[in-house]
Amino acid sequence: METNRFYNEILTEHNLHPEHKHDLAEANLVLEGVNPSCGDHIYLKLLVEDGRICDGAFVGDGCAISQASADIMLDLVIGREKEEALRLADLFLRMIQGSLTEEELDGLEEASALQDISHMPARVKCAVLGWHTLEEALNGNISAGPGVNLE
Amino acid sequence: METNRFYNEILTEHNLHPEHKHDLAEANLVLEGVNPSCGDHIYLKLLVEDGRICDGAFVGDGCAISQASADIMLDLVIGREKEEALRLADLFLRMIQGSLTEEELDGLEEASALQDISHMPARVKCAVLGWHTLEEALNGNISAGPGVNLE
Amino acid sequence: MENKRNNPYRKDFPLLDCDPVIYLDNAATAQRPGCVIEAEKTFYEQHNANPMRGFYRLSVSATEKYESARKTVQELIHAESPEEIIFTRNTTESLNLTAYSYGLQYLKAGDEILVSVMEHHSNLLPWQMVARQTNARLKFLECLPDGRITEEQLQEGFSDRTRLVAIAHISNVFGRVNPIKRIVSMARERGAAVVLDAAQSVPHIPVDVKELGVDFLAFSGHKLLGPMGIGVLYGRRELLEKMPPFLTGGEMIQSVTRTGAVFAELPYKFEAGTVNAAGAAGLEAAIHYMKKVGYEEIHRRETELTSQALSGLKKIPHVHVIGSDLPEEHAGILTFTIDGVHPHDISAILDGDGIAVRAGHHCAQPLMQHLGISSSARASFSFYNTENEVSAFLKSVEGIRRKMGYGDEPIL
Amino acid sequence: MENKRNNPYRKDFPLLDCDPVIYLDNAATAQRPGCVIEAEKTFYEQHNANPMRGFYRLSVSATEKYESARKTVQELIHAESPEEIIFTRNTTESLNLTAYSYGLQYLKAGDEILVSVMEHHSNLLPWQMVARQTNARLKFLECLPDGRITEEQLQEGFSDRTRLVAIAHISNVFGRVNPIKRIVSMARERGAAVVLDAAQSVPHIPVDVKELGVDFLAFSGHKLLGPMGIGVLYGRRELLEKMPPFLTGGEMIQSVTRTGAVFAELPYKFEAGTVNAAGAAGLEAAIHYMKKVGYEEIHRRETELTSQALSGLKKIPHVHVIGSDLPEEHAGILTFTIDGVHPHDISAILDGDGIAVRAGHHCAQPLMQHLGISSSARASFSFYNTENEVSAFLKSVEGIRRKMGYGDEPIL
Ligand SMILES: Cc1ncc(COP(=O)(O)O)c(C=O)c1O
Ligand SMILES: Cc1ncc(COP(=O)(O)O)c(C=O)c1O
Repeated sequence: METNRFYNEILTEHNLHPEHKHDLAEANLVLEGVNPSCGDHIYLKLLVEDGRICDGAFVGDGCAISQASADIMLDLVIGREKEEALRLADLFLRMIQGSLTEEELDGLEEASALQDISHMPARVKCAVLGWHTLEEALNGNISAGPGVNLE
Repeated sequence: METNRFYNEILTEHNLHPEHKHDLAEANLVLEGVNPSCGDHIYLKLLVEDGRICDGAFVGDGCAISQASADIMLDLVIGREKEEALRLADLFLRMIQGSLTEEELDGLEEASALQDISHMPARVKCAVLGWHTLEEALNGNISAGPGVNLE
Repeated sequence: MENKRNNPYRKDFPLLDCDPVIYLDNAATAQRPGCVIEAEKTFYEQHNANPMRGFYRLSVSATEKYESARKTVQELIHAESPEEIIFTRNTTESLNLTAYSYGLQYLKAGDEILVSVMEHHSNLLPWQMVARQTNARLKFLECLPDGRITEEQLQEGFSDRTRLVAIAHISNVFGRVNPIKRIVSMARERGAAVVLDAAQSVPHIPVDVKELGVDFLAFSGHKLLGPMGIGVLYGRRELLEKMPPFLTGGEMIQSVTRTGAVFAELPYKFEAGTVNAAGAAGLEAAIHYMKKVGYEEIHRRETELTSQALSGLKKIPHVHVIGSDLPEEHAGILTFTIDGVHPHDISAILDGDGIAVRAGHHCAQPLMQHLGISSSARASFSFYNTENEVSAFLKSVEGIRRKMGYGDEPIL
Repeated sequence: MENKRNNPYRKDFPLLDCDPVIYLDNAATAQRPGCVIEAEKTFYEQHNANPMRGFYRLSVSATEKYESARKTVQELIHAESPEEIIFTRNTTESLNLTAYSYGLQYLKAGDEILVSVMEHHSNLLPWQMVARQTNARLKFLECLPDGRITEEQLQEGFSDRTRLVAIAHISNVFGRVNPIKRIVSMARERGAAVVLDAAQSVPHIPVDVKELGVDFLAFSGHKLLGPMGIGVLYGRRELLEKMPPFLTGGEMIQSVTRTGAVFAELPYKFEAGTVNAAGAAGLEAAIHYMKKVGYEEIHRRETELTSQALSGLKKIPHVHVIGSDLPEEHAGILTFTIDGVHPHDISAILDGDGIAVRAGHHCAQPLMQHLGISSSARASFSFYNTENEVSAFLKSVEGIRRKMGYGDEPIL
């Protein structure tokens, strides 16, 4: 059954033991992301210096997919340049739409574990919550979009 | 076609040349009857003395069935005792419900020309407008029922 | 002469196909093609679940069906986005929603609401209610006895205080297309919103909300070959976004506490409770069917039938047709009176000959009063009607006065 | 063990008959038996016309179908007369109608509206609106964590100023029957009206409005094996008669002028615009079907399935069922949580095994807050479900924590 493909080990591991799910006192960029339709929400907390994501964390509440996806994302983007993180976000969102090449997929590392979500329209929003919040935070587009507020 | 059965000569004659469709200055019992759903309405005007309908007339507006039926009714009840008129009204209403014997039908004279209305539920209200108004007027039940007002 | 056999659409309509009746009350409600009935059936047999809230596949598939219908409606009327399409029960509910959520909120004492005298009660009573509650003034846009609205009448109707115009795209009595673009431009000059009752236009002519420039537009599925119980309200996003919801309850919220609620995004904010997804699927099938026939073909056939009926009626003494002399200005609607015969009797005699037409005030009593009549008869044609049916209709009309006892009619 | 073949009702439901899914979301919307789908089809193929206003036979027959459905609903809930039955779109619209036409009219500043904390948003938001607009006070009737409402809580909730009580007959989370008779008697003492949300009760238990003594009662066709897009509001005639209409427009008037209208008699006063006669015909077929099965049989089967599911769930570690310990006090509804697993994941994993259950706040967020959870999963059983389906459900639930990476679950 396809559903069980995406509750795979990578996802459950990040859900049960999220490395980055904690507060981050020194964060200088904090944004709340909400999925109104299902109630998933996270606070994404980043420490961005000289265009580089020096550290990151999140707190929040929601299904395994939303929480694990945020954790995997932070694994991937911490230590990267802002532009590089945005490129990854773009890759991820395109993966979810099902339009990535195998090669591009590799660039997403563990995040590629979520690729089967594209078959589950009801859960897509869960998987992209972290990434959308990241994009908006980095683009400084933080007053846009309903349900997204600067803390 | 059944419809054409009830647009018979008696009905069209009473519709085109209603003998009793006029004002009646000396009336002492006047009641408006209305069919809200189709807009038919009449003012029934009676001169009742010592329990006897000495004279009667109507004015109004509506389909041939409502107007002819009122005219036929007045033909029948003018000159009768109140009780006798109420008995005829009862006969007529029962005819419309299809529950009269042949014998009883005879008592209704020309009014029996309307018996086929019972097959046309949408027009029943037209046929009984005059009779209902008569019943209510004679029973003094003139404040009851919406759409029925003493002039 | 065209008959049932060479009208190629006839066979698509199960009720007509077995010919119980010559159905000429299409402006009241259309007949449904088999594919519409089938689409509802398919929804129930293959996709039936409560849309929007389920995380399981059947609910996802019900949601997809529902949203696909929304997209189809959007494309039909050329709305900017599907979020501007709100599913309601019928035109009446769409107009009430607009009156409650826009009218009561944004109109105030001294403002003027301009409604035309030919409005259907559904586009009049809600504005009477708004006027009463807000102390705005309800003003009437007059029309000529044949349904035309003149430039002078427009100038009379509009004032500096006009804040909302409620008007039918096509009146259900005249069948004539109203000068909406002119009305919109006059409304724009005054910052007034335009509410278009498109119940009679969407079934007959292409409607483009952006080209027309209206703010709200309402129509019913059941007049558009679709099922009963589903209607549409289009609203410009900018307006819908600031309007408060109308009905409240399940599905239209983002979050609820004991004391208040945050409402959902468009279009869900305006769709409270379990939606009629099967109805939407049926409406989608109806729109696809209609598009396949094509507005041009619909117009051509309806005009032909109207032309035949109009010239026939004109030849019958004592018959008076309301509205334009040109068949193409009737959207298939011919409203008429016969001297000395009450419209209810007209309808009953036609019914005796197996012909269904409407008689009464057509939910437009102020217009009847304006025209100096209390009621009228109305035959309304659809592309699935035939010349034979029109001939039978004319023949029956010819006999009516004779049947009512008038001596003046020759027996044909 | 009972399986598909020895559930005699299964074959009546086309969607279930081809087995695409184990459907356990019956409290959200039921599946429809073939006879319901057929009844709508028959309406469109044989009786389709706009009811109420036509003087021709097809319209008369459409009207008869529609009114026959009203009579069937009246008999089902034992209303005094068919005029007390108003067809709406769904429970939500029925409750909104009551809030707008009764609440806004008859409540005033200082009055108290008592709603239970377990209400569906559809029986809460309209009363929040009424409270806001009238300055009446919205007060909550509390309940125990298992859904019971104690006498103490009732005494707490009611006051001398209570003027309206809005309460579910059966909550869609607990499935327990609320003490309506006690509530009605307390309301009567204070002259307060009682609005009963019967969305979850009419499909499961006999409902008698006279015996209950409620003033208003609302339910949806689609939860009762009927079509989407049709709902019911029952109101006591005395109240309906004095209430102003809600939606206005065609069909609900007696006469209209430019400046005002005289409204039609009951029930038409509350049914504006073209009615959903096909939906009503479908609902009538659903009620006849349900009566043929019989409430007793429905209760017996649902209780058996609930009993199997409840005792199965209790054996699974980390699973917590909300509500009564007795299967017969659930109306087929089992709401549950699993430690450490988000309900959306529960639902998704069950979906992976072909099982449809609901997850989320069930349109009862204040209740979720009261229970200290943000959401939950809900399986709801109908008489057409089978023991095999419940077994598959239990098996799938048993595996959930393991699939989510917890090491504590034995593989069965
Ligand atoms: C208890 C209860 N009330 C009200 C509703 C609302 O019903 P509908 O969505 O059909 O309006 C539901 C179902 O969703 C319900 O379970
Ligand atoms: C012009 C016009 N407006 C509004 C309506 C009302 O439509 P509905 O009864 O479907 O709400 C109708 C049809 O009855 C109509 O012809």
